[in-house]
Amino acid sequence: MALPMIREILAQVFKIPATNPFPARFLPPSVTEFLKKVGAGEATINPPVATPPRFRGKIVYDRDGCIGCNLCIRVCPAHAIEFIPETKRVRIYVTQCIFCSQCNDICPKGVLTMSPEFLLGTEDRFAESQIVE
Amino acid sequence: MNETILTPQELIDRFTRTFGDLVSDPRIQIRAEGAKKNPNTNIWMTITRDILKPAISMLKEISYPHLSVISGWDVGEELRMQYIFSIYFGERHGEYMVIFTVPLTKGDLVLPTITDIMPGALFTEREKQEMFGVTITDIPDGRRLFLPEDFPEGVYPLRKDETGIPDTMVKHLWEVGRPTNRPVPPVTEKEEEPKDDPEEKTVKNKENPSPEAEAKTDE
Amino acid sequence: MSDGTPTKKAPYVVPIGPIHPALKEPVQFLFEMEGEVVKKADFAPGQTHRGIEWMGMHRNPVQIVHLTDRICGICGVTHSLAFARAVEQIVDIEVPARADYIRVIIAELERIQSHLLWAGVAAHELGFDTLFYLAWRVREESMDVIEYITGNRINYGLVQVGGVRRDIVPDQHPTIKKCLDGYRDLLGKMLNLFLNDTTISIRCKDTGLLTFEKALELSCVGPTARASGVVKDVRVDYPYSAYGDLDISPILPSAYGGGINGDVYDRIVVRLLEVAQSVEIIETCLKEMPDGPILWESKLPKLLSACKKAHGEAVGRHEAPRGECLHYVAMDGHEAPAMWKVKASSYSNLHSWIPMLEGEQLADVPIIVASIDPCLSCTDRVAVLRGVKRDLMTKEDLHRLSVEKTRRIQGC
Amino acid sequence: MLSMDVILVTILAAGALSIIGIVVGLILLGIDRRISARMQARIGPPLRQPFIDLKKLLSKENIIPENAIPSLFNAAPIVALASSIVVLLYLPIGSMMPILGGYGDLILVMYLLAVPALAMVAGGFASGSPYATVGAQREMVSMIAYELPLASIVIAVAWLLYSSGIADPFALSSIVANPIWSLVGPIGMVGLFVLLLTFAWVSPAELSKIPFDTPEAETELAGGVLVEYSGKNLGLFTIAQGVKTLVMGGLAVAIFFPWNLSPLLGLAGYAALAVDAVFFFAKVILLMILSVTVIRTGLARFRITHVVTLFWVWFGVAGLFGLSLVILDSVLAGWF
Repeated sequence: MALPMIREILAQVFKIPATNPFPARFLPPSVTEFLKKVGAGEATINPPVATPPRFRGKIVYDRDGCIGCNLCIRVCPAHAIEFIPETKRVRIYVTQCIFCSQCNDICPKGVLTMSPEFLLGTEDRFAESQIVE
Repeated sequence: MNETILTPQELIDRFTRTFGDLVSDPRIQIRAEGAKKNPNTNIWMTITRDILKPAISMLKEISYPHLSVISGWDVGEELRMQYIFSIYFGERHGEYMVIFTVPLTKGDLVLPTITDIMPGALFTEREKQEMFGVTITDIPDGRRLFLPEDFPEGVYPLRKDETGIPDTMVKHLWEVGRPTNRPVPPVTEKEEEPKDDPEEKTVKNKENPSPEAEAKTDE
Repeated sequence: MSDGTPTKKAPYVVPIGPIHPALKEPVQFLFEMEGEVVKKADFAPGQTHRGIEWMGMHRNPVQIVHLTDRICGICGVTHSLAFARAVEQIVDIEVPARADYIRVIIAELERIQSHLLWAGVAAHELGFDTLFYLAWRVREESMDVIEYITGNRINYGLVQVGGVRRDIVPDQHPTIKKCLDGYRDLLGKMLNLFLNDTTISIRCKDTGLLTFEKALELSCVGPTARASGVVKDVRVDYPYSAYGDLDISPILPSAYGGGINGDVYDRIVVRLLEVAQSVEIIETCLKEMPDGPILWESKLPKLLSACKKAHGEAVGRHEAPRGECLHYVAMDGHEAPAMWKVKASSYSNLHSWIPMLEGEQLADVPIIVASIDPCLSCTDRVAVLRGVKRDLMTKEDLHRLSVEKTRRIQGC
Repeated sequence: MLSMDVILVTILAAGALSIIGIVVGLILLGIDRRISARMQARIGPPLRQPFIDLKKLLSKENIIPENAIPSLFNAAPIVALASSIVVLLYLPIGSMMPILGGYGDLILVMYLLAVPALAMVAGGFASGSPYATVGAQREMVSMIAYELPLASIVIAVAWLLYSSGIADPFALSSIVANPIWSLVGPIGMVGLFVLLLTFAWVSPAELSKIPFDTPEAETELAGGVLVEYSGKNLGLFTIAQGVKTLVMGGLAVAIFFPWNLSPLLGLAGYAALAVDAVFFFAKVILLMILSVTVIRTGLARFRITHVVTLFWVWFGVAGLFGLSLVILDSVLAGWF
């Protein structure tokens, strides 16, 4: 009976675990309180893993440079971009965005970019943080 | 099985010789990709429904074919079913795709099953029944494949005529719940000034930063 | 097992799925059992229809490329590559050679991560969670490299009609090479852990047999077919992208010394050896990658109008980690394709479950089901949303119900 | 006749020991999870995780499936827990003699050990779910399978004590008082070692751990016998599992490693009791890591057929081989 794994696990006990640690060691009673403390410097968190250089996170839009050409709406696969006729600008719903950055590629003025921000979870699909305009 | 490998033209000739007018519009599509431009071969033939099974049997005599899928295309007046095969797999760079197009008139959407000669076709034949409303005669298992039990009869999702998906069945999820009375944000033409939206301030780095530059800072 | 096992003579039915810990994919099985033995197996896919083909037929090719990325979470490049190739044939686009090489590199990285993911899942199905953790830990290396090249771990968004969207620059080579060297060192260990472990081999050898004839008849693809001895590998048979430039041959289980039995064990062998092959392919491609542009047309509006003018039909294929993936596209002078048919690899392999499962033990069902590496998200494609006859609960409803229940339990 | 005092003390001691047993059992589960996680290159949960889980489970309501037999379904976890605790009361903890030692012996312990498994079988059949039914069948099969090697260990030990002329060869107190290793010659040593290994493989089976967790087999039976259990009932099963882990470790210590620290340190009285109890638990933890954690982390799950073959053929033979070596040894010792 060959059990090569036994040797492997016995060696592994004495090595450092490969898991990325959670931000907090234990689940704090209140996450918001904990984050406040971190903000105030009273508590420390394990920093998140850095995003890679080409990461596509939450979209960023420079409204003033936009010329309202609508090309981004034409290539958005998820219909996440809405045209505002009054000002000839667009409004982007981040909850519907699929982060393909195709609009970035097609934008003739380069006013759309992807930021490395990725902590976007929320309960409200149309919260203020979920609309870029 | 035949040991000699036919050229694409010979293969087409063999079909036209045997089936005559029932094979039409044969074409060889060759595409070369990569740096060395080695060609790959696709052979398209339009055949009538009556010779579908003999044609597949003949393909089987040439080399055991692999049935990828049966596809369909609703072109309006008729429905074209594509039987997508490949033969000569296992030969390095020697595989041909053989695609039989079988046109069906909308009034007579019936096809014979090919599961007796290609057992692996059952899945895709079941799918064709539910998606295109084609009746496959003698199909050993005529249940629905992907569509749920409560899907209405007589609606065929991939058809483009009145039996296709009616607009009433479509719900554009992206529109649901979007705020309609949101104030329009002010626009300043070509001016940099702080905005109510905090995102605006961060727009400094231009799109698609060169990866090498960022990679260096990252490591 | 003669004396010990209770033998219930009347067959009873064990349903598995659509949601079950053994199945990471939504499919429903019905097993007619006699004691511990499966007498008859049947399954119903289609538990998660999304209607992607229908959606695609209302969008332009540039949009569809990103839709194809999302057909499957693991095959992030498979579908977009197959789709892009089909459109390129219709529009008659010549892809720059450099883009072909980048496509191959990312496709092979995907094969590595997909096979390792599968290896982990297989280990988990065998109740060997340690190996599962190990395989997935090792897989992270390739995920990191994919992230490094494309920006994201899944949904790479790399392929575009006519080329690729991001280049692989020389500065990135060291990171990629480091990962590949790591895999080369690790592979011997992985092979040892998977193939020499007695508990794995007694579970996997002669389990889930698929004969050569059955595999051929049922048109199986990928490692499932190759483990049964069907020599079929689109990368070798049908030169496309940069694969035509490479000197590779299909991997059969006999490459590991044994015969070809078509059992679960052989499928493990094939997949693990393919990881080694992929490492070699990526190295070669990095070395031989020609210079030049990476896109046929970098101005997307031009690409869109070229697509709009095109008429015709074409088939795009790619050897995905699970086998041949095929997209049939027809265009008739509109923005959106007239027809788009996705044939995912698992579509061709699901059939083989029935001959594999019948006559096997219930305990082996999970590993047999997993052994073809089913990817039902790829296979289930067409659906239409309808609210009728379904109880729809909104978030508010659910929240209210849970608050009520908590109150009831706590008695306040 | 027993005086009121003795009964009262016994009840108090039993209560205290039950609580200690439950706490230590849960800690054992925590250690097992932690060590196993480290072996898998994970950080793993904190040691108190089983307590957190238990607290949560106990605060949840029981859900009884529609086609279950409620009385049997609800009784099963209680029976399982009660019987595991009773076994604990028969075990010597360090230098403390078993509380119920006077009322039963090793044979009784063997029977009691089977009760939690039987309770699980009953609960599984009463669940009315096909998964639980299959799981319960498998539980029965594996129970029958591992009884043979377990029995050969018990017989060997009893034979050894009996042939050495010790009274009450089946009583745990006499087993502890006379470490079996001191009763045998070299051949017997080998025999006992084989039996120890056999016991090390029976323990995970008795505890339904991988590779013998076929009755629960998460990937195919979704929890098997326990699939329909939730809330408090599942919590009781969790406690029972912890206590059973302690019992199996304790049994191994009592039979194979009964030595205590106090004579070595020259302690007496309560200090000796405390030191020995701690030493006892340390031995249990070590044994459990070796025979449960390592095995369950390093192996894949067996099929039920493999379980039967393994125990009836391989470990059955190993057990009998060990037994015959022990007998041979004592016979030889009688000759010379």
